[in-house]
Amino acid sequence: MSSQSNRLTKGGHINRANPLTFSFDNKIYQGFEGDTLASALLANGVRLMGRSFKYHRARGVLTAGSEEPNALVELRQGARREPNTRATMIELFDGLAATSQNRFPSLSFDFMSVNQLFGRFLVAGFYYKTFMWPSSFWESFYEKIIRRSAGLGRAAVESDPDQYDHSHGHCDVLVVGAGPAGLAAALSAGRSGARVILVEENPWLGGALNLQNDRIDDMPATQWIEAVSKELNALENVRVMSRTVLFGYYDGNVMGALERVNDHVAPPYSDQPRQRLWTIRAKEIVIAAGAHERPIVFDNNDKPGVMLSSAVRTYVDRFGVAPGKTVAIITNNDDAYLTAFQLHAAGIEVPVIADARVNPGDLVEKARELGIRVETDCLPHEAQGYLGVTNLLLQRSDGSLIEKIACDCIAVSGGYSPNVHLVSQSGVRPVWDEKILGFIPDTPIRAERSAGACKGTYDLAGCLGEGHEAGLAAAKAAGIAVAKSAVAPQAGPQPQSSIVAVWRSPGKGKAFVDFQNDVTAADIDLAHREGMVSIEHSKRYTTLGMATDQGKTSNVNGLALLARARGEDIPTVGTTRYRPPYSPVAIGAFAGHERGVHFQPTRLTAMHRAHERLGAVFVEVGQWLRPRYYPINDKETMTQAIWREADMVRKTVGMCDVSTLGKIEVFGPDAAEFLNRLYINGFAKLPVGKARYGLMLREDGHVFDDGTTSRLAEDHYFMTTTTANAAGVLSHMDYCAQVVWPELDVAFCSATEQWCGVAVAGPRARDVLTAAFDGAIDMSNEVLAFMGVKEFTWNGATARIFRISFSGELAFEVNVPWGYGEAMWESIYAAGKDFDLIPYGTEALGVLRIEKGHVAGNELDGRTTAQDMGLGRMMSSKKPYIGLPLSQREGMADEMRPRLVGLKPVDTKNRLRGGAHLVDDKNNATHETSLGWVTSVGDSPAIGSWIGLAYLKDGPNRHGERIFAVYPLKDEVVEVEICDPVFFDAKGERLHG
Amino acid sequence: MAEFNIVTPLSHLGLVAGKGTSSAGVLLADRPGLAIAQVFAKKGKTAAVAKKLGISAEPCVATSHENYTALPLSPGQWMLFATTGADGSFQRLLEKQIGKNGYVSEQSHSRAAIRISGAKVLDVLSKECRLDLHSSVADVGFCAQTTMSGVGVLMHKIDDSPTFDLVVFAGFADSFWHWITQASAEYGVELSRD
Amino acid sequence: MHRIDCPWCGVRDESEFQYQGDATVSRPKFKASEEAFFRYAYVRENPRGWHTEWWHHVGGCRQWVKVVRNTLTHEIHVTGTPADKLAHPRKVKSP
Amino acid sequence: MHYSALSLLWQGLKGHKGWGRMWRDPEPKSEYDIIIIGGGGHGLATAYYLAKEHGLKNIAVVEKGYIGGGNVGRNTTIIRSNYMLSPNTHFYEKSMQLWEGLEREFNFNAMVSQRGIINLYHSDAQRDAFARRGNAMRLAGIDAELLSPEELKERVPILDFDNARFPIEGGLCQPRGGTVRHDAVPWGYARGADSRGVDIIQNCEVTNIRIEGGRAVGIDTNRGFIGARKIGMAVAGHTSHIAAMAGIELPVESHVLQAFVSEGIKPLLDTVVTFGAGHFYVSQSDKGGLVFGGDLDGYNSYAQRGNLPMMGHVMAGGMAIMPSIGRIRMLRQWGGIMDMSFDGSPFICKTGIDGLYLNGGWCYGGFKATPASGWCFAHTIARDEPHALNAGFTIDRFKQGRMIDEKGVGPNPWIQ
Ligand SMILES: Cc1cc2nc3c(=O)[nH]c(=O)nc-3n(C[C@H](O)[C@H](O)[C@H](O)COP(=O)(O)OP(=O)(O)OC[C@H]3O[C@@H](n4cnc5c(N)ncnc54)[C@H](O)[C@@H]3O)c2cc1C
Ligand SMILES: NC(=O)c1ccc[n+]([C@@H]2O[C@H](COP(=O)([O-])OP(=O)(O)OC[C@H]3O[C@@H](n4cnc5c(N)ncnc54)[C@H](O)[C@@H]3O)[C@@H](O)[C@H]2O)c1
Ligand SMILES: Cc1cc2nc3c(=O)[nH]c(=O)nc-3n(C[C@H](O)[C@H](O)[C@H](O)COP(=O)(O)O)c2cc1C
Ligand SMILES: [Zn+2]
Repeated sequence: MSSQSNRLTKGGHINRANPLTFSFDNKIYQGFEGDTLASALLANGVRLMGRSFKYHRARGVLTAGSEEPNALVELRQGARREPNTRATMIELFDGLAATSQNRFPSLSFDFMSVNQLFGRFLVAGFYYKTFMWPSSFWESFYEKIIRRSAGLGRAAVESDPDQYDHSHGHCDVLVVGAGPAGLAAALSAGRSGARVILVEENPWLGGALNLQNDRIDDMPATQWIEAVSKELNALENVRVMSRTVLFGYYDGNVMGALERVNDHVAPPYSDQPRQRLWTIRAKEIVIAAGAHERPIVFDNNDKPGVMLSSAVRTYVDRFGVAPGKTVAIITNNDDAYLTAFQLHAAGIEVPVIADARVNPGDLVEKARELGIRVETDCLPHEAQGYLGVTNLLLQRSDGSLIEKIACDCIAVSGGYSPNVHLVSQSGVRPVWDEKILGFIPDTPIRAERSAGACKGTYDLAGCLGEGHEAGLAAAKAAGIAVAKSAVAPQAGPQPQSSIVAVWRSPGKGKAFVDFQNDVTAADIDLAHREGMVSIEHSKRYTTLGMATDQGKTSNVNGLALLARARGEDIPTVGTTRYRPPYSPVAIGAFAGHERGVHFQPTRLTAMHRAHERLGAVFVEVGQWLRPRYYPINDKETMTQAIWREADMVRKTVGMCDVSTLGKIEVFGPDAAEFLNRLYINGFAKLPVGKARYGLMLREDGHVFDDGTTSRLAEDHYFMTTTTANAAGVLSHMDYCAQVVWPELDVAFCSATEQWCGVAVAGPRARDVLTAAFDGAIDMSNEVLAFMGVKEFTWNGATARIFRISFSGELAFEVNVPWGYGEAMWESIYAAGKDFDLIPYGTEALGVLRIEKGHVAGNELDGRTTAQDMGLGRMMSSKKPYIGLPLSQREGMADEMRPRLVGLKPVDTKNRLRGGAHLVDDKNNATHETSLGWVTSVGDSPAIGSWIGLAYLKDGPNRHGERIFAVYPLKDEVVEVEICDPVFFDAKGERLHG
Repeated sequence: MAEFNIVTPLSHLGLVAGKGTSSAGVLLADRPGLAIAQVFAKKGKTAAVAKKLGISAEPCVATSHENYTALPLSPGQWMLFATTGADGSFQRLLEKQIGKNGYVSEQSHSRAAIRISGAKVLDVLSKECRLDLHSSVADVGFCAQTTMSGVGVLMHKIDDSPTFDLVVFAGFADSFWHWITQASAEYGVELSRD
Repeated sequence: MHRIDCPWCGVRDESEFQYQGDATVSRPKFKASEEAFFRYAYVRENPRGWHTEWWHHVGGCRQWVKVVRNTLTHEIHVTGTPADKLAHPRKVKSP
Repeated sequence: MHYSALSLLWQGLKGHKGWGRMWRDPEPKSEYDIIIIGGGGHGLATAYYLAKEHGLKNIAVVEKGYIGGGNVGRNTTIIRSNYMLSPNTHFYEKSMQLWEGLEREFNFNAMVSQRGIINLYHSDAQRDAFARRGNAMRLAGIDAELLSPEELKERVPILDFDNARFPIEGGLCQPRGGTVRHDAVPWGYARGADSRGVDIIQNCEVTNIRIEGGRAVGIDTNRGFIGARKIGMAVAGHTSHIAAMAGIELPVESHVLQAFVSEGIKPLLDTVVTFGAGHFYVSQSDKGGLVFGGDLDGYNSYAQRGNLPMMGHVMAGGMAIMPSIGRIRMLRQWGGIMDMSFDGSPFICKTGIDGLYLNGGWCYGGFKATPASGWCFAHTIARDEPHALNAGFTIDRFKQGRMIDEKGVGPNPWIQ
């Protein structure tokens, strides 16, 4: 175990009493509670943490936050392996294991770093110009290589074992970021009584304030942070969420947030989710997201050891880590001076502050007083070193070299870019502020306001004041009565920092703009030369800003370089589009608990448990589970079971759960008229106590749905729909009743789950039911003729019996209230023992209905008309109805459209397949000669062969002819005879039995 | 005939009655056997029906009587709940009460009712409920139809502790129960039957 | 994410609703010509800007809600019942 | 400049100083023989084929923003020709064949990657519906295969066969389907068109189409009037808006379709998988990002951006069949505007106005059509009559009741 060689002896918000053991690339290290992986590695003197995307250059950590482009690792192992995890955001826990990525065989020796040698060829857009010779080599060879060397970490291949959750938030004021501006905003809004949610990405509050030695309200900054967080936590109307990032600003003033509930501890997290995805609806939003420091573009500026100045300060201050023994500083603004002072205070050597400004101001004196050397009008030329910085070369702005400084860390500040990411997502345009050399948000277009550094305000007093005002304004806008007397937290004034533009420090080497994607200054020039003049073209051609950090530290430098190439100013060039997420979000978090079998809810019928007891094999029908078939033992195959079930229905009797059919109760004096307008056939004259099969069209004339509807009373109908269209039909009825014919007095509601149903079909159906219901109802032809409906009482429950048949047998459907379903099933099943009753599933149901030529889902594919189905005669000529006018269009009324027929194989040993096409000449089977297709097939016991339904051009006029069913996917051709779609008992004698 | 057995959507879970004294953050109770009926007013008869039944026709405001609770569903439509009468007698009673002013659809068997209470109620509900259930917005008596975990839910705030009744379609009861017990697990959950 | 003010239920998330298209077309009387029905089914407004449209509150009260919404900004100006006549906030420029 | 191994080597050694512009940035002339409105894939391809196949000169493409900034630059890059209904079947196969020769044709590597596309099915009924389509393809000479669960497991090991809400029964695969680098398509066509003299005019928004005596005579733009003898509209999501400038009503609505890309990861998925029942599809880009797509947002919109609910739906769809992707992070979401026609099929046709031609109604599937669309549209404009391949893509098919509705949902784009 190596010692923490770069750990400072004191300082930092770490718990030295709690050492933690972790590993990186299988090497064991120690850190402390409160560390991040990045800080702990630095503490152990590890600078090399990753390899870049294209050139596989050695990279160390650049930042101390979520904007990190370089230090990406694979965190955890096995099914929990998480690629591309920013070491700066990984809170250390005991036993943490991380692995470097995008390198082979090891981080310090990476074969792919030969890419650097070819670097001169691998410039922006190189792949568009190459890999074309010979052309067949692209997929077989080049692409494989590109893909393998691209990508970053490796994803897990096993199912993610962790849980994720969702949550929904509501507030008056949502505050983004808990820096000084955000804290002040939360405080003023919270004190005024508004419901506030304060969200902070980091585990701690305070933002950049943690790095400042200023005093607020006469307290040291860190003490003030503590006091404020205590007060906020005590306010009942305020919710403080740390370790939570707001990743997207959406319509309706809704923000998406990701809470890292358990990412900072070792798994598993019993019963708790790993992460929680929040949808927060805010009346008003205060954005106080701070600013990101950006690097300076100079030769080899990507060497491990080159870090942002604020990051260096963070490592020293928050983590008690020396990022280097000797830290040279380069800057174009005041920020790096604070870093120098901090380093100095921690006893770390600062050989030089190289300041690009000619006249930096007062801080120079202060630095020199401390004995720190300051060079003005001084720029970096090159960072040197192999796997990490060893030297820094300095130059004047004219390109003349000054000297070589030995150092193992370079702290860089190229100024700050206000974090306008979220606000830009809302549609606000970022506008250039020449004073700070950064983009700030234009006027809000949503219920939102920015405060603090994200708006370009960099002095502490300003941030506090703006935050305070924004909190009050937001609360007020949310309708809260705000006290006028509230005062903002006070801080002393700070000097205005000046800044000078250094977009590219002169040099001829590789100078990186976008670190992760290896976009150099030269790439941007090249893209421009090739015509990529628009910033969006430049981005796409060079991939600037397209890496996992989305260019947080690189975009402004990049577009400034493009502006230089175009000879135009930065605002003319503009920014690329900001898009969610602000920082990448795990896919699992979006899915939440909707995974695996819980992807969608499952709907069960009242008799589900009875089916389970009978060993049913279930099938998904929409959200329902229905019995597909009931194998009698382990040996019976599905095919055998289906055949047996269908056979038994015809021979004796079968029972089937038909509860999933949509059921709608329709009431009202105008119910009859209403149904008349919905169905193509008449329902107004349907006698009470009778059922009728009905067909509905869509407005465009195609068939929508079918089902039997019964009249229970003058003003009360009971409608059924197909399982698939139950919801659609109800919505359609809502539309018709509320929008189209509001004058009709009609009311309806779903009764699908109030009633469950069993179909009992077969020659012994009546016998079984008589026994099952103990004679509670007379089912004789005289009392209950075909299409009759009766109500009766069974064990105290209202039951309804319908003399309808889908199978063509003597059949009844009995509906009872849900709670009686299982009992009814059991009663019928028990009564059936004496009559050889079998339960049958959807498959046998399918065979039986095909034998009778009844259309179902397969025939109702949204492109068919009533005529196509052979149901044209049902279209009433006595009344208008939905779909009639447009069904008369020439192409829909065309007699030559494929229409419903039956098919039988000429050789009865052959099977038929759904999806086969029909042709006259098997030797001339083409797309053009296809005359139709097979919709449904079944192995029919009654017919003794496979049978099928099909749509065939001019089919009804071709009964008796022989054609071919071709299925090229399996190279099958079957000769078939065209027949009437009703294969069995064409006269319907059994039905009336 | 085998012993006659009326099931309710969650009866297969074998939950037992009675609240325990555990420190669970969430208490979930199946409320089987309620009488439920959907009442419709004929055109222009909303006020008449409301008056006959003594219930509010205002959106989102439940009316609780000694014998039944009425939750308005949409203009001229309510769902009514009673502890007895699931055999259809509640529906018939209501039919009689409103006379020619409207219609009543028997729905006693169509739904499962789940009562949720305990200190962490809002934490659990906010996982899937998109509505703002803060007491400043949703007072006692608040009721709404919404969607949770992909399932349509009719919810009703019973008391200030707070306690909510969640009513879902019978076919979805299993799925919904699975979700809500899972969602409650992290807070400690106690399951029972009313 | 749209937040739609259902006249019955109050403000609800988009996910509870099913969008149902242009609300400025209304179904012709049964006696109307095939052409009228053709226009009803196939000719709709597709403006860049304010659009009057149907959102069916299937996940709530099941009412059809008329919504005036901007197709460029997704701002919702006003909502109402089918009987309400809703105006756009400004005159839309004809394209 | 021609791209070759030699030019690449030479430029590499010279520091890439000699690469010239891929397309010029000309000022618009006062008049062109043909103006194509819309610098997307279809518009640029049309100009390219007009010049190349029909030998026409004096052509301009006008683009309101930057070329390729529309749907061609924001789509999920899937190409396939697995259509069931004529004339789609032959048209998309023509496109596939053009893709297959594209690199040689315009000396630009568009990274056409025939990685295969697999449509999963979960029931026998779905299988039969796919079989109908697959058989229709095979009858048209197009490749299609039905994959068994075993074959699927082999091809896509991260699919979950054990714990899925809708168990996977198999898939319909088109091996020649795949992906193409989206940005390379407009750039390649632009480079090819430019080198044949086509003026590509960016930042030029068409505000009006001038019609005189029943003839289109030119366009008004933010850069002034530009005369033309023939005008082709190829503006995808803005089709009905542009057509309205000429007084043409179209059965088209504009809807947003979103796409999502994950952080780059090492190769995980080497084919395109679509999970229709979960409204989800995915492929992996050459850069390593998983590129995801789903359904339309489902309401008329011109807001070119994504939203939260759809991101949730699509990711849940992904987790439903590939539960190992849970820890991969979503990097970016965006949207594009679809010109949803009322049967899901396109228009490439003449309009009632002389000299004005329509290309549109591409819905969410027009990227794969780009080469054939340009090719057919060029033919239609140059010859003033459609090619047999696009003869069915007319506007009046709706009046005639001869819709080409692959999905069968009728004129309701939001449920397509
Ligand atoms: C998220 C998403 C995923 C998709 N996935 C796929 C897929 O996987 N496979 C597939 O085949 N298809 C896919 N598509 C569809 C496909 O991208 C489009 O159908 C196709 O690109 C449209 O043709 P285009 O390239 O010409 O359109 P565009 O690129 O949109 O070109 C139209 C151009 O017209 C310009 N324009 C508009 N108005 C004017 C005006 N007034 N003046 C001047 N110029 C104007 C626009 O700026 C635009 O550049 C997807 C689309 C999206 C958005
Ligand atoms: N010296 C300089 O030149 C300089 C420049 C800029 C800022 N500053 C200092 O920085 C401070 C700025 O204060 P402030 O409050 O505006 O910003 P801040 O940087 O202190 O705080 C912003 C906070 O927002 C959080 N955040 C950002 N995006 C987020 C998101 N999407 N979700 C959740 N959290 C998010 C960050 O983690 C951070 O904690 C002041 O103290 C100022 O003096 C100094
Ligand atoms: C196939 C494909 C892959 C993409 N990969 C990335 C990516 O790796 N990183 C990234 O930032 N954006 C990626 N994008 C998204 C683009 O950055 C951009 O969002 C998209 O082209 C839409 O443009 P807009 O966001 O500027 O409107 C990709 C886009 C497509 C179409
Ligand atoms: Zn509502």
